[in-house]
Amino acid sequence: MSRLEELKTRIREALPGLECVIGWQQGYDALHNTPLFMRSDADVDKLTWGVLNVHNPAVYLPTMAGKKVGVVVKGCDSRSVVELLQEKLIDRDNVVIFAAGCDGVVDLTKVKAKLAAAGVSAGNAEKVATDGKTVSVTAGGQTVAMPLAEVCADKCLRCQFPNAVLADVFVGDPAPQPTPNPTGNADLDALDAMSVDDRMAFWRYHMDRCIRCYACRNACPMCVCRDHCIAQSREPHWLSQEDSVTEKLMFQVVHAMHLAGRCTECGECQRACPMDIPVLALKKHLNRTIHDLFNYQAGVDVAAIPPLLQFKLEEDNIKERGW
Amino acid sequence: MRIGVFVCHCGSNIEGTVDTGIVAKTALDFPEVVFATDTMYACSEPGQDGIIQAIKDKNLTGVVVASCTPRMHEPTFRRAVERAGLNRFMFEMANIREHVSWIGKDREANTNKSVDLVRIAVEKLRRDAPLIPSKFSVNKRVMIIGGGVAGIQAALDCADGGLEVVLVERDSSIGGKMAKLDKTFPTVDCSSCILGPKMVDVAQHPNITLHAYSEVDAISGYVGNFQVQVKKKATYVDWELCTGCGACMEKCPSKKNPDVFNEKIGPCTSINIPFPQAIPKKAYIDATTCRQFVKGKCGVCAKVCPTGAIRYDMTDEIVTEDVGAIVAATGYDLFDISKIAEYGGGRYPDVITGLQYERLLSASGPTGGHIKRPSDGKEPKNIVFIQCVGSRDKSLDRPYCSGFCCMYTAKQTILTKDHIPDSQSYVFYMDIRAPGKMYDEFTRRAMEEYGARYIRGRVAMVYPKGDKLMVRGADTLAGTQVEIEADLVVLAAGAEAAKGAPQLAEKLRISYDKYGFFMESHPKLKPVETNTAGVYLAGSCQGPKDIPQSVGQGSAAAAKVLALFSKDMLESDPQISRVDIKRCVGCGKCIMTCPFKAIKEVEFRGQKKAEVIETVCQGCGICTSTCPQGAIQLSHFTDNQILAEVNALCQS
Amino acid sequence: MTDPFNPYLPEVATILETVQETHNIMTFRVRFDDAAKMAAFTFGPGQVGQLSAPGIGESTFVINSPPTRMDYLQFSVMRTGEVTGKLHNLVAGDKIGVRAPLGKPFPVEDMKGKDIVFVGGGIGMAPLRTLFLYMLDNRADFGKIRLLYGARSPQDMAFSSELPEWTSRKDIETTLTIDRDAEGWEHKVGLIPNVLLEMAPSAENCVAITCGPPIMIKFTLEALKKLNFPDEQILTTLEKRMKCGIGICGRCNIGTSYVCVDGPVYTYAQLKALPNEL
Amino acid sequence: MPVLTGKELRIVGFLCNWCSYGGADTAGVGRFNQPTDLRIIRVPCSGRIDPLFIAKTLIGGADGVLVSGCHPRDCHYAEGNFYARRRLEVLKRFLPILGIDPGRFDYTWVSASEGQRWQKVVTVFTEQIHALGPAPRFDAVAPELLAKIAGAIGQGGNRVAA
Amino acid sequence: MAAKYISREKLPEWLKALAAERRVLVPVEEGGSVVFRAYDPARAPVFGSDATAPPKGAVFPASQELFSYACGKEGEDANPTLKLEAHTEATPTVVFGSKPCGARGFLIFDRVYMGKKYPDPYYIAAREATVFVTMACDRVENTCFCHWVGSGPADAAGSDLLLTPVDGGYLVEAVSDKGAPFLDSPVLADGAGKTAEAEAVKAKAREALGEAPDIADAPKALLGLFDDLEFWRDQSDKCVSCGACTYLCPTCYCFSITDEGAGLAGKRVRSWDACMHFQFTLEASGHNPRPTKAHRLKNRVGHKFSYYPTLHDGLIACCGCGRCVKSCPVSVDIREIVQNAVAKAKA
Repeated sequence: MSRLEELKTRIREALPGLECVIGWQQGYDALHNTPLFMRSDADVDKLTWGVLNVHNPAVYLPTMAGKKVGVVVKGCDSRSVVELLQEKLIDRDNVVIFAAGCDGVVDLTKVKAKLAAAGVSAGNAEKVATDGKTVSVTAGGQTVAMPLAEVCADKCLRCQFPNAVLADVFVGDPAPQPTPNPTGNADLDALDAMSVDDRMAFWRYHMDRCIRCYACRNACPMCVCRDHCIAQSREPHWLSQEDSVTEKLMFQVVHAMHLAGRCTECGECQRACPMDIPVLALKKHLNRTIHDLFNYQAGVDVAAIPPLLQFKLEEDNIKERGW
Repeated sequence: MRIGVFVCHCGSNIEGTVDTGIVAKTALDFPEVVFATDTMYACSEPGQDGIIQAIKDKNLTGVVVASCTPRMHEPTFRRAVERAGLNRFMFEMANIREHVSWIGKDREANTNKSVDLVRIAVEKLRRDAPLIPSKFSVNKRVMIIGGGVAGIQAALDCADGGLEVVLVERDSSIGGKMAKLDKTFPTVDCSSCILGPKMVDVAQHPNITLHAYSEVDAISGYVGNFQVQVKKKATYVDWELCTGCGACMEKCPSKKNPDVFNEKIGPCTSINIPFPQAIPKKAYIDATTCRQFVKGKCGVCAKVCPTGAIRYDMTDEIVTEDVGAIVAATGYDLFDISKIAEYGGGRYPDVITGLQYERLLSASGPTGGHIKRPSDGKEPKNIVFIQCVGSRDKSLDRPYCSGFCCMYTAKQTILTKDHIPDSQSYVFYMDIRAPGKMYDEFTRRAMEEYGARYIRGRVAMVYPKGDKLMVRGADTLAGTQVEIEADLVVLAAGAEAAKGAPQLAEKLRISYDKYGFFMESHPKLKPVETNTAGVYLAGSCQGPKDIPQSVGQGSAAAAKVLALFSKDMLESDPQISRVDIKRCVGCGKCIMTCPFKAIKEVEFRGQKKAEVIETVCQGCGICTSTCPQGAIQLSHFTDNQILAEVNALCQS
Repeated sequence: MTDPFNPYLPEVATILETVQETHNIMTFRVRFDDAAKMAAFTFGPGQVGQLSAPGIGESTFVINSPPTRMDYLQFSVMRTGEVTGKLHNLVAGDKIGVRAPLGKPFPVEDMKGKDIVFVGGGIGMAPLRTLFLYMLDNRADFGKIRLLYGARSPQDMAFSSELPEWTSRKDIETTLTIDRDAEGWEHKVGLIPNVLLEMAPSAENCVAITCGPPIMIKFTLEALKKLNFPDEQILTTLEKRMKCGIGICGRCNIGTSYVCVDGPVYTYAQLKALPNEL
Repeated sequence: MPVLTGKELRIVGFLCNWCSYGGADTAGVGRFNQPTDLRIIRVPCSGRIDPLFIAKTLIGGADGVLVSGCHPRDCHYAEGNFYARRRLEVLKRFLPILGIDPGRFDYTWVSASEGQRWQKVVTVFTEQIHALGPAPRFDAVAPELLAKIAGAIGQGGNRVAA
Repeated sequence: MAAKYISREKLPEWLKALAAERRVLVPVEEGGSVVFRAYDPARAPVFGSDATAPPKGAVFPASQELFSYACGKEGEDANPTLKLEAHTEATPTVVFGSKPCGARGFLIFDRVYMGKKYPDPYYIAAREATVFVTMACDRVENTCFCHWVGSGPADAAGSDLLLTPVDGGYLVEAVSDKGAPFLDSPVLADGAGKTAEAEAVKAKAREALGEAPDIADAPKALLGLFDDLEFWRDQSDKCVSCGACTYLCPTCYCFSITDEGAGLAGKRVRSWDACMHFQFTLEASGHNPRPTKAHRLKNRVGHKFSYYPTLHDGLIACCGCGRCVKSCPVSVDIREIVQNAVAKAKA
């Protein structure tokens, strides 16, 4: 039985005891999958497993608190579930985790660029086929094959957890541990290589087109207070509604700092951004800092406490300046 | 809001380098400021009257005073605006003295900076809301932790003042270090003769409950309403039945245990009453040496006890005491002399501490008051005293002076001469610290009347030679090396924070210095208060002290407690955090980071929410900067207030 | 300014007087600084205005003074959030912005010749006050007028300085009630819907106007139905979060009806026809 | 006119009430001369200082931000500065990736008795900010620099210059 | 008026000429997205695909000042004063190269912002000052559904000039009185010979869209499902309540008004708001008439396909551009929801 079929079987078995099980199905065209809320066997038939399951379904869990739900996860998604459990934002007894080994998912921005380079519009996608190594997209009658390694999400290039770190039901063989590919950090490397002034220009350039839709925030599984976010409140009044780069960047700072030590780098903020703003780089940078300072990585240990919610009397890696 | 701004000259302290007139005039342009003036001394009576008058005349609803630091006069001005009918929290200060006029002479820059500080004070005030303290009742019981002389004094004064007192003592008897002393300086009167009656008073006082052989396990609550869990350690003797007759001690077959009360220079039995004047005079069993426990059989004491008080199956017991205030009087411990290898403490039996020497001098000590050296019981003739052992020594991380060693050494040389008239005392010292009443005279007597030889210099090493100890040191006054053949060497071991003091401080939520001594609220003006309301200090737990100082502090702490308890209700500081229940998502991060356990989870219409326990919250605001959605706000330091200050400085 | 009319631009007004009605309700009496505009200002009972404190923003309140008394416009503000909190800090002499009139008034013409029953609870008395006073000022045009006004306690009763007049006037029937008895209270004790049932006004040729907290409205409507009031003869006013007040910004609609322009006055019949989204 | 043009830069300080604000007072009492640029915002505890205040201040146009609290273990509230230390260190390392020179922000510990230390901290920090000069602003990035970045990012959907 | 023609090579010349007199906004690529920016000869416009963000901001900026306020004081007692100042004037603008759907969005605005009772002076000024030079579509995408809502790849509604890509350049037609004078530009050549080719391009694109489903019953169907929360739960399950769909929608016109300022002066700002945000209808008391995303999605879809058409002669408040589908982080598909509603109502 394939991973997918076994997943379906196991979900069907569990469904009667659950409010729903969250997974993926094909969306409006062959290139776009979309989250699926399975409530009936017919829904389960729609479940997909593969490179197009780009979304992180953990984002829905906190909003369903109090109900017992199932969630199908990739390795990276499972870290969000762990982090949510860790922060007691969801109840372990109320979530059933279904998982299978993940071979990576695509970054649709990269796929679109590949298609564009081949003179094909992603907007006309008709068919997507994959063999685990190559993704072939047929659009406008033309088929473009692309190596998965070249179009997969950056996070897949550096994937440490192709298999869920926590699962109640794990189907199939675990996926092999991929070799880390440094190009997965190209965004951060590029920023690192810039001067401070260039970075300011970089953010000025990108944030200018931000439309303040808060998709970055709302797609983030850790942004549990999105309905009460300080970006949109007057008490406290952190941000004005003026359409200025500083206000828009300040929100990204708010988002990043609130995620410091909590972000599992699932990349949903950047993937969700309709304006293609590279907001993940900020979180990646913070995660690197958190790792350097506290030797900590979010979402791998249910019992851990996020590093900014605790302290040590003597910090190992904080060297304060002398005056 | 109608804001009045008062810019103080502070005589010429501010006006000298700040143009207060311009500051006031500029302040009039700030939002909601309807009145601004400069004033000669805002804090003086006419100054305060001027503020009150302006509030009434101009219908002010908020006041900014630009003057000295709010750490000085904020309470003064708050009371003033309150007298004028405003809520006392509708007030802000701009510190234009310590932070402006006193740190630079550039009048233009200072004036300009003062304007800015007034600007942010106005912006903050515009977002202030009246705060009303809530009242809560006070449990008029006090716990004294530590039954040394400071704790005893505090307990007796409180009890005499009509309070119920709970005294907790770690050892099986109260008395502390003073009970071990033979005589006290500078009067050379008998220590137990003056302490004993006080100990008896403690035992007999109807208002005092004594938990001896007990330790504080946990503390919760807040001023007026603490809950203290006291661990009553198992004594294996039912103290209700024990009469202190001592029959058990006579028959106990395990007699060679180091006697802690005698500073381990004598033996004691496993079942023991530490000294004849002990309060309570009850026996306890040291289970680490008792044969019944170590070998599983003996039972002699149980057999001989006339009242059948022995209980081998006794276990530790936790009792909870509800009190309204706590006095920490946990005293000190001695520096471990074995840490200075050159002096041979711990290696050579005839190198002892000053306190051990006290036990040798004491009639109730292991030698019955005859000075016999530990190694062979011989009476020593040449006795060398070495000062500052573990005091005033940076290399040992003990840079402080222990204060009382100079005096007790002088006393010991005098007593030595009394006990052994043909003896000779030598004292190696750095400086003589004798700044008390009759103290310097006392040390002079030791030298001049009792012939103690004081040598200013440090000892390089002590080494054995035959049955003698050779003490080699420098005489810095003479500029020579000296070597003295000693029969006994007495080290004036310095005072250290009592063992476990930092742990107790954490339970009490008070701070302690790097040596473990508890921190007072203000080194001069609040010597027995701490920064935790309802917790007071007495005696050497705050720093080394001699007996009169400790007793004085015990009384002082008692006075503070009595003053606190003179009110039936206390007011809580309303500058605390408050939860906006509409915005709280119940994530619990504030609960995790609150150092005071002042936030609890509650259920509100089926949803988890945080709730601040008003009386416990100390107003630090850690929760406010932890809460990602700003749902918990520290009153008077809200996000909007700080943001308004930031914006005022950035945008104007 | 080139435009003849900018619906977003408030009139600058001065607060003449503030009245602390209850611990959380404050009344403002304001007048436009532009005397000509004040003289030309007209509105119907039930229409609302947007009050704004500069820097804080706007909030919607009914003009609770009647169009028959134009010395000032009166608004009563209950402290609920940021804007209302800030408004409560204002004092006489302060400037505020006023955009008014907005929304539709009570259908006064349709009520002429009919008996009237007002049922107001708490701050809900404010929208009724304007119509009530308007009717008193045009007493002959209406039949029997009855007012039932209730609050949690005597301290929660707004417009207390006017109550003696209202209760003593012979040409109207005023009933005051509080939820639980309190010392010195000389009027009724009981929940508004129960007192209304006791009063048992006849539905014949009678219009009932009710306003108050949602729970009170719910039970008052039930009581009115028991008293056989047809849906068309029951009026109420709705409160919704509004921004523009002119039917554009998109948040106050219930289906196709925009409370800021189509309301806030609705008959119970109209409300029933709207989708259920209050 | 918050700062004297040409003479001062905009430096904002966040000081805990119990130690550092007192230390600054002590410096004043001791008449320890200091540069005049710094404007101090008083907070109860360094633990109250949300790192976002600092980000907001710097993005909002301040040239420097200085935070000071009680020495570790000396916190009036026992733990506030321990949390602050972690959060402030994270922020300090975060600022440069935003395009803000890390030298524009520092945090330190000054006790109420350390007037001289405070004088030194203020003096050194102010000199440091003056050495960096007025802070560039996000809303006033030079068009040439912007064009350079835009050119480096290029077309075709590469989100980051690589 | 006779159609004109302009070659691709000549286009920059025309744009430069236009930009000399007005603000000209063209679609350009920025970090992978296509957005409308002031024309800069150094940056090549992107006309091939529809812009990520429509030119909505040209007439209805993401945030704009309604008026400035200044508080002051006067007299001995410092009596407060308040001065308000509004500027409704707009910058003359040409939006060049939007797709028909982007321009059509303003038809939906017009009905609301140019109403009889409260005409919106800011909008009207900007609308009148803006000329839309629209580019007809020569190809369609999976997300396009303009033909569902009465529009099409060459819809001229809302535009002033219509450009149709033909071999080597564009056919230029004036489709409004406002557009006509622009045909006088000397840069433009006669286009008579290209008309037929242009018609063919238009027809081909229309054909590529296929048949539109019948959604005539949508207004009734959606209203009928108002209380069917299970239906709306199912439709909204995957929605994350962000504002991407609304902010990128050429027809979404909701806004918020806030005061922004420090100290004595500031401004009242109107800024885009999104009905999908929880905060949109949140009241000060904490009550929210649309507390869940199901309620909010219901209002959004209902407004576009039911309430608005009911109030405005059947005009659907949607231009079928598909941005909400394409830009949605979780691919919520409004077409599917409308169809589900129609089907459910039928069943």
